[in-house]
Amino acid sequence: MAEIKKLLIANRGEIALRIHRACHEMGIKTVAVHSTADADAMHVRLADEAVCIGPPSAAESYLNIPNIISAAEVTGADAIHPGYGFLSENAKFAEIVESHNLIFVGPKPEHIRTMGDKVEAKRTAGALGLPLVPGSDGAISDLAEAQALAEQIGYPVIIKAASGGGGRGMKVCTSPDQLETLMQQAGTEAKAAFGDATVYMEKYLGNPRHIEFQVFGDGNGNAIHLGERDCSLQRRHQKVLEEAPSPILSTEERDRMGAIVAKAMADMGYRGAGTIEFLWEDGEFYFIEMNTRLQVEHPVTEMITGVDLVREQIRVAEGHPLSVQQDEIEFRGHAIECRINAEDPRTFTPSPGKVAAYHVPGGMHVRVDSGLYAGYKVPPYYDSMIAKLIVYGRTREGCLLRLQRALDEFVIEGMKTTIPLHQALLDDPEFREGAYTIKWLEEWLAKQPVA
Amino acid sequence: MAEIKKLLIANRGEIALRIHRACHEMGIKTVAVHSTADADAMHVRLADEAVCIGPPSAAESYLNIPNIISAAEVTGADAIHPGYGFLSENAKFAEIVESHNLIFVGPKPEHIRTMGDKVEAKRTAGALGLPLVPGSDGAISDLAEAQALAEQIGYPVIIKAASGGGGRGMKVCTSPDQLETLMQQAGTEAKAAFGDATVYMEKYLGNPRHIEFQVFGDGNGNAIHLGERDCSLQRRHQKVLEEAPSPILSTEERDRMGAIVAKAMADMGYRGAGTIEFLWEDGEFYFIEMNTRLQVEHPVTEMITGVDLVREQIRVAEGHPLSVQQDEIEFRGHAIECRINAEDPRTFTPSPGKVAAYHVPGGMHVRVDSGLYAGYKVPPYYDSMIAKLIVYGRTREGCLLRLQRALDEFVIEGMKTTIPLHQALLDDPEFREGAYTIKWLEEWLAKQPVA
Amino acid sequence: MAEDTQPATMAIDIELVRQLAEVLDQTQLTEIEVEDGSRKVRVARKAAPVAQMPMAMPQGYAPQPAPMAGAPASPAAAPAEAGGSAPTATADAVKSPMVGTVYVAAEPGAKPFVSVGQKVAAGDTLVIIEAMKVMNPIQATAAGTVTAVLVSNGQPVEFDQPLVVVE
Amino acid sequence: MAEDTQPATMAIDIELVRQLAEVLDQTQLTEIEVEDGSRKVRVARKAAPVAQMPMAMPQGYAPQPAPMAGAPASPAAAPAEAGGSAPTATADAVKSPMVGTVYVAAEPGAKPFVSVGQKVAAGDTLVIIEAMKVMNPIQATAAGTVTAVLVSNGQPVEFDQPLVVVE
Repeated sequence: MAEIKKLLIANRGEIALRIHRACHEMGIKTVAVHSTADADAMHVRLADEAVCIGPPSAAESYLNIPNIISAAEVTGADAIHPGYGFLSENAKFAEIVESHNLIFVGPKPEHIRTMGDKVEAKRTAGALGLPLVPGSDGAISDLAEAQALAEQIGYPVIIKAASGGGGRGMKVCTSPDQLETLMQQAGTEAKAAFGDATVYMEKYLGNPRHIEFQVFGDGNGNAIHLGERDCSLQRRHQKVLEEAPSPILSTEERDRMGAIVAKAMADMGYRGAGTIEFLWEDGEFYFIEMNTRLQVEHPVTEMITGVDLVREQIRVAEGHPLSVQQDEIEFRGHAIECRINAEDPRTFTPSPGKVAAYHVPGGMHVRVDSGLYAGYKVPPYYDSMIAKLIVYGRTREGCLLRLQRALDEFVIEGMKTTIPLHQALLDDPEFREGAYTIKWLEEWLAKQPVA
Repeated sequence: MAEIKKLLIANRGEIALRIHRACHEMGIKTVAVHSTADADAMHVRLADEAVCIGPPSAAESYLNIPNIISAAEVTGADAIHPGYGFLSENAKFAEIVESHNLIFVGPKPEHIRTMGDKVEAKRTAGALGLPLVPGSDGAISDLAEAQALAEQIGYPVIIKAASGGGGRGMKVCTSPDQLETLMQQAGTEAKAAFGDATVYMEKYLGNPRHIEFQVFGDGNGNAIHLGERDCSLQRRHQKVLEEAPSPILSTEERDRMGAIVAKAMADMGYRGAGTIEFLWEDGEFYFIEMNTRLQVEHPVTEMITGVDLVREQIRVAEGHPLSVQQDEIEFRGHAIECRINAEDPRTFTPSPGKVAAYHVPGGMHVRVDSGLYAGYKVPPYYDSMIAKLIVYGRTREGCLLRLQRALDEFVIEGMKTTIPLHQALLDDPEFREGAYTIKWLEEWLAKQPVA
Repeated sequence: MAEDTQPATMAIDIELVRQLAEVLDQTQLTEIEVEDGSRKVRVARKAAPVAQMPMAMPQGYAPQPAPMAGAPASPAAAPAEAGGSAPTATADAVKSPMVGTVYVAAEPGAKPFVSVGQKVAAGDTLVIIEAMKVMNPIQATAAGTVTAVLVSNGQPVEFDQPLVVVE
Repeated sequence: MAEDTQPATMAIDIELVRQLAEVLDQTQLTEIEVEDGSRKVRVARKAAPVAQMPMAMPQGYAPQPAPMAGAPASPAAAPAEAGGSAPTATADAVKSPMVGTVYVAAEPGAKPFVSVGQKVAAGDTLVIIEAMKVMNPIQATAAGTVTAVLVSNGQPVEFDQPLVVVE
């Protein structure tokens, strides 16, 4: 069993602070590495040691593998936590870390690699028994074959260009009599757009939810799930607000799908934290992808299970078995996370700047994960997320009321933030009922009056 | 069932904010009443309505019953929550509130009155089956009688002047052969000091802990307990840091004593929140007093039970039954509260002033209850407590580590605070082991090097 | 708030104001106040971020506490008012010593106790405040002329709220 | 507030205001008030809180990040250094383009590549930085005289850390 005594945090912002906190709560010293733009960051100031690793450009700093490895070596760190984004899903980085006799707080490099490849990930997921979006395995050209397949997976189906993307060469077919025409049209469009008329067919999901399962493996064939998060509220594929549990999933469904994903991870020998993302429609789950890292929205899972996921990551990286068994995990209450971005709440124009005033909500069951402080300058070089507000309640209704009062107490001055967006969302009856899908937020935004 | 729609908060500081938050989380509007010195207080600014009720002097504002009642009338409030301190244990105030057809969020006036009278409280507690400090029921003069009693309650015993106080006329007797001499000395001293030689005898508690039980009754004969808090860390009878559960109480003892206090409250027909304070020594509990109100340290109980005590107070005041049954209450993990005062951490000289910078710790399981904000002026007229930091952990050890990192993140500039005192406490091995009594902190303070 | 014992115009040297403003602009100052006898000029400028800091509390987001109906401004709702436009009218006002409901006349429909322009003697009742069913007469502390009545009949008032200005 | 016993204009010495402003600017004061009989001048400046605010982070309580051993000061440990005492020595310094360990000589015991007072040509090796087992020579960018060597043998350095000053 390796014991981590000093851990290098290869990230920035709130997640770097989150990791720092977990380390200090475990008696582990921290090394913050940062770009010149982040010298004043809160986690840099709190860390036991800090090393500047490059200029503001992430490519030359937070993605600068040699400087990060060197920083670990000169400070005598024995482990590296990559956080999310940046190098967190870079299999080569994980390998380099391990080849320098440092502990990589994350999955085995081969699993990062497998799940990072869209085709390979889908194949692996299928082999592990995760439900995929049904469709043709590859190209489809024969009409009779297409008709039989469409019949089998059920209408509506979607015809997609094999070489395509961006909507061109895509046709949604709702009934058998349209199939021939639409296949021809899709092929023609695909040929024109991509020089390749090959098309394939998939079940069409018109209005799904995004539901993801948190999993944890010990790397030795044991794995658990920690329930799901509903992340359907998205704008341009960016999650805006997440909740756990999903307002629409029954206990039975959670247990059933949870068992499937946990078994898949056990079979795979997965190590550490992971998230398996699904689309969900009409009671069915369809695998999209797996993230082999901590997610931004992990705190909602922590709130309803009581399990500290970063601590667990570090323990597993040290070689400990999982600290909880599946039957010890109880889902209690409801949690919601609001991502607060330095953006105009209507136009979403980034609004970095200096924090003129900062006051976070307090009280029972309110958690704020943020590296902000009064006087801090939000640098313009990175992601616009500046804070996460996570609120817990015994019921979803209680959680919503608490969230409302917490948002009302939150003060960030000196820049525009998306706090008013979340306040407006909370006033919406459909949102309050949990009746939303991945398309809902953009439609809702389009309906909002321009301020 | 009465429904409270607008509640007047007859208090100030963090507890006023705590009540405001609970109200807003229940959809109840709030009325803040405040002295001229508190016009800028955070809860005043957050409340739906605010009424100035007097000058800084508490006697003319927060204790000004006519102005508080008038404020409720002119704002149309239908309930009053007294918080702690001020009018919270004033039976007459509770009666006046009720006579104005307002709901008093607190116990029945007769229970406030009974428990507010030392002699009456002890008598009632005894009648309800709570363990008292054993001793002579009244005066004792006959040596044989005294010897028999001392034998029965066990040495050491203490002889106290019936009319006395302040240590004079008090003698601790550790063995039978000293008894006669010490009784005579005590009587002589009592006569000289108070003009009355009458003495009585009690069991002597040399080095007890302060352990209190949180109770809740519905006023109709149903009552529960929510476990204990260990508040032994005191300076001049002021609690400094509280934890739940007590580091020394076993589950069996908790269940046994909890059942006794819950039954006592049920038999009494007690309504709302209450705290029964005991001294504890060598495995035995001895009743001291009952507080018929919310306590400062209530959040540690909330952290380990998940029950929102202020919400529960309001629900019971509305006439609802208790929201949880005894068998639904589970004690999970460990919680510690640090009271942060605007005081010099060594000399305890009050240090009110303007908050130059304010930054609260965030992250998992960290709660701050405070009315501070950057730019706020802490007025010199009231209690010096300016914030409560409450931290939860799955274990006491985990809680201590988290508390340490949270204290390290806490920034209050512009005045001296007791944060460094708590940091130093956390470094002490005896404290970390939970090996402390009500005398421990003052002895520990005396040993600290003068900065 | 018309006051008619004044000369036709205020004797204010606008050029002086301009000069002071210029000084303010050219220096790091945020405030200049000059006085000569009863004349006074004060020019001020909000220092950029400083003005924000004491306002660190919820402004845009949180509901401002509603001032009591009809009150000119509760201290809570307008903590930063002082120093803005001259609140001279309330400076000499008789203030409410309690929380309650104001009555400006002895009974509904009756003539008000006082009205603007009226001379009053010390001890004259200005208004009545009802608190806990008790009617409390609020009296003039000194003789003078009523220049403003700041409350209306039936209005709730808080402690220290200006009621009537007697000059 | 009407008083008509006054001269037509206020007798304010604008030069005095300017002088007071100057005093204020040159000192740590935030307010000056002078009075002479009924004349009064007050100048004020809001204390720049800006100097305090970036310090809002744990100072007394939190451990300051330890600067890398031997480094004059890491940016993290001394974010407010700039503007203090003149750090001119590092202004023209050749800075580290990477994180690693410095070697001032080609091998243990050998003569250092450069020492103070030595003339160097552009391209001359000043120090070597080892990063990930690779030895990276750090060269002078222009000819000049070495006026300071800011690192010692075996010392870890971070990105942008000043190494050698060539003037």
